[in-house]
Amino acid sequence: MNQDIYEITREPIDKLGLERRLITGAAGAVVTFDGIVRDNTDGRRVLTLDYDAYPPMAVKEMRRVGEEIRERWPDVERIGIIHRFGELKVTESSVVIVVTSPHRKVAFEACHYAIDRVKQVVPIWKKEIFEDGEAWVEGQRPDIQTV
Amino acid sequence: MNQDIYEITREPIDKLGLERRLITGAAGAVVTFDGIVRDNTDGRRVLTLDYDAYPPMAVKEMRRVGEEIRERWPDVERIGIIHRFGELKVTESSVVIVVTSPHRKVAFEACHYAIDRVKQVVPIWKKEIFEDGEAWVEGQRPDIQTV
Amino acid sequence: MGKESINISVLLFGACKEVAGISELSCELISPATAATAWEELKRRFSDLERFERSALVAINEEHAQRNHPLKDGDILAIFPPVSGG
Amino acid sequence: MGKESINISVLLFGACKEVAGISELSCELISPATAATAWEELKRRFSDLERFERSALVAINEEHAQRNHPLKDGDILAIFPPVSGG
Repeated sequence: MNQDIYEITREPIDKLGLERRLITGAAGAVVTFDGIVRDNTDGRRVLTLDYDAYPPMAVKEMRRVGEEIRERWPDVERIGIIHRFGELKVTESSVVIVVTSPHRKVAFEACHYAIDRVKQVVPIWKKEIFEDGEAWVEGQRPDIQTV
Repeated sequence: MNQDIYEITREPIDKLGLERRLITGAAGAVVTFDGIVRDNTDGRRVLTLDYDAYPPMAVKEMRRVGEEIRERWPDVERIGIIHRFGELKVTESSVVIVVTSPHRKVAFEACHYAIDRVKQVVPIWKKEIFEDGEAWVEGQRPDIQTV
Repeated sequence: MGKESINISVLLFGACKEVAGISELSCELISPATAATAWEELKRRFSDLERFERSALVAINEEHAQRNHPLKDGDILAIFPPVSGG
Repeated sequence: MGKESINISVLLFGACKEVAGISELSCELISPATAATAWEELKRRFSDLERFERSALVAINEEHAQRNHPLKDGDILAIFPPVSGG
């Protein structure tokens, strides 16, 4: 558990390096989610995405997502989450999540859960820069903070 | 669909290269499954895995799995499957599957389906080489061939 | 003798930062104060923040918190719209 | 004039290949023949293949097939245990 990886960075994410740091002889399955900047949102052409972040809190929240995963899927071997911020171009990775486990079902479920939770709780915000304007993406207000 | 990738190789799988060949501006989600040689089977120490394959038929069957995916998940953007054969060491990749789609749920489901089907239909066989012996892994006899 | 006051740091993120035109500031509040007290003070200084009255979330010392959470001297209060990472 | 015969290629994989000690051979069969006819001939030549009587699968010209599938001259018949890739 100590060898899990939770990082936030302005630099391009080293996906292969992240995987290499997490692969062990005990893990037969490595499932990786890579979130990519799409060239359009509902058909409107996107030029770049600009991510704002609260780095120290973001790392804490990613670590908490990892703890949730270990409670739900004790067979998980390693977890790695790296989120990038700053200005990202189309086809660049904004977030990479790697989950390893002895067998594949757990790795798929836990990795899917991880990206769902990252989008709900990690303090990061994105602004879409279009050819003809820009707009912050509206997040969902979580139930836990209804005041 | 023409840009999907189905390969079988004796060389180490170039995972990052495969992903790069498949990433497009239309795909916001890239899910990758990487099957790794584990250091044990039910606690018995594994030294290497020796994969036998029927390469031309394996590629045909992988392509068929891709067609099944496109029928079930029309939103899938790109599919790539590379299976390695020959002698593999612990922590080496035996199979890498990449599925890209505009949104993540489809990519997770299709990638999980892909590895389940690859293990059912692609003509590849593995022998486990232990410290103290060796054994072919017994596959499941599929329903479609009960004669 | 006057009422006791506390000093906190305020961080703004995302659209809140953009609308206020500032990312970080100090704020002196009369004690007892909550995140809501600080929010009222911020709206006084940056009236455009009013548009986040219903949506803004808060974190205190890097932990998600309710707006009625009390503040103490030296706390770091972060204010931001619902998150939209990934 | 004798019965008509066909020539096919036979490929063995995995444990079938290992047990027979051969990966590829030619086989002449009296027509009409099916995959099952070829299988009987193979067991005659390599008696240890008997252990795969119930489990062995066949492919004809790189397509999964039933054992009662007819063979024609020039076909490539593959015989192998249930697959175990991944």
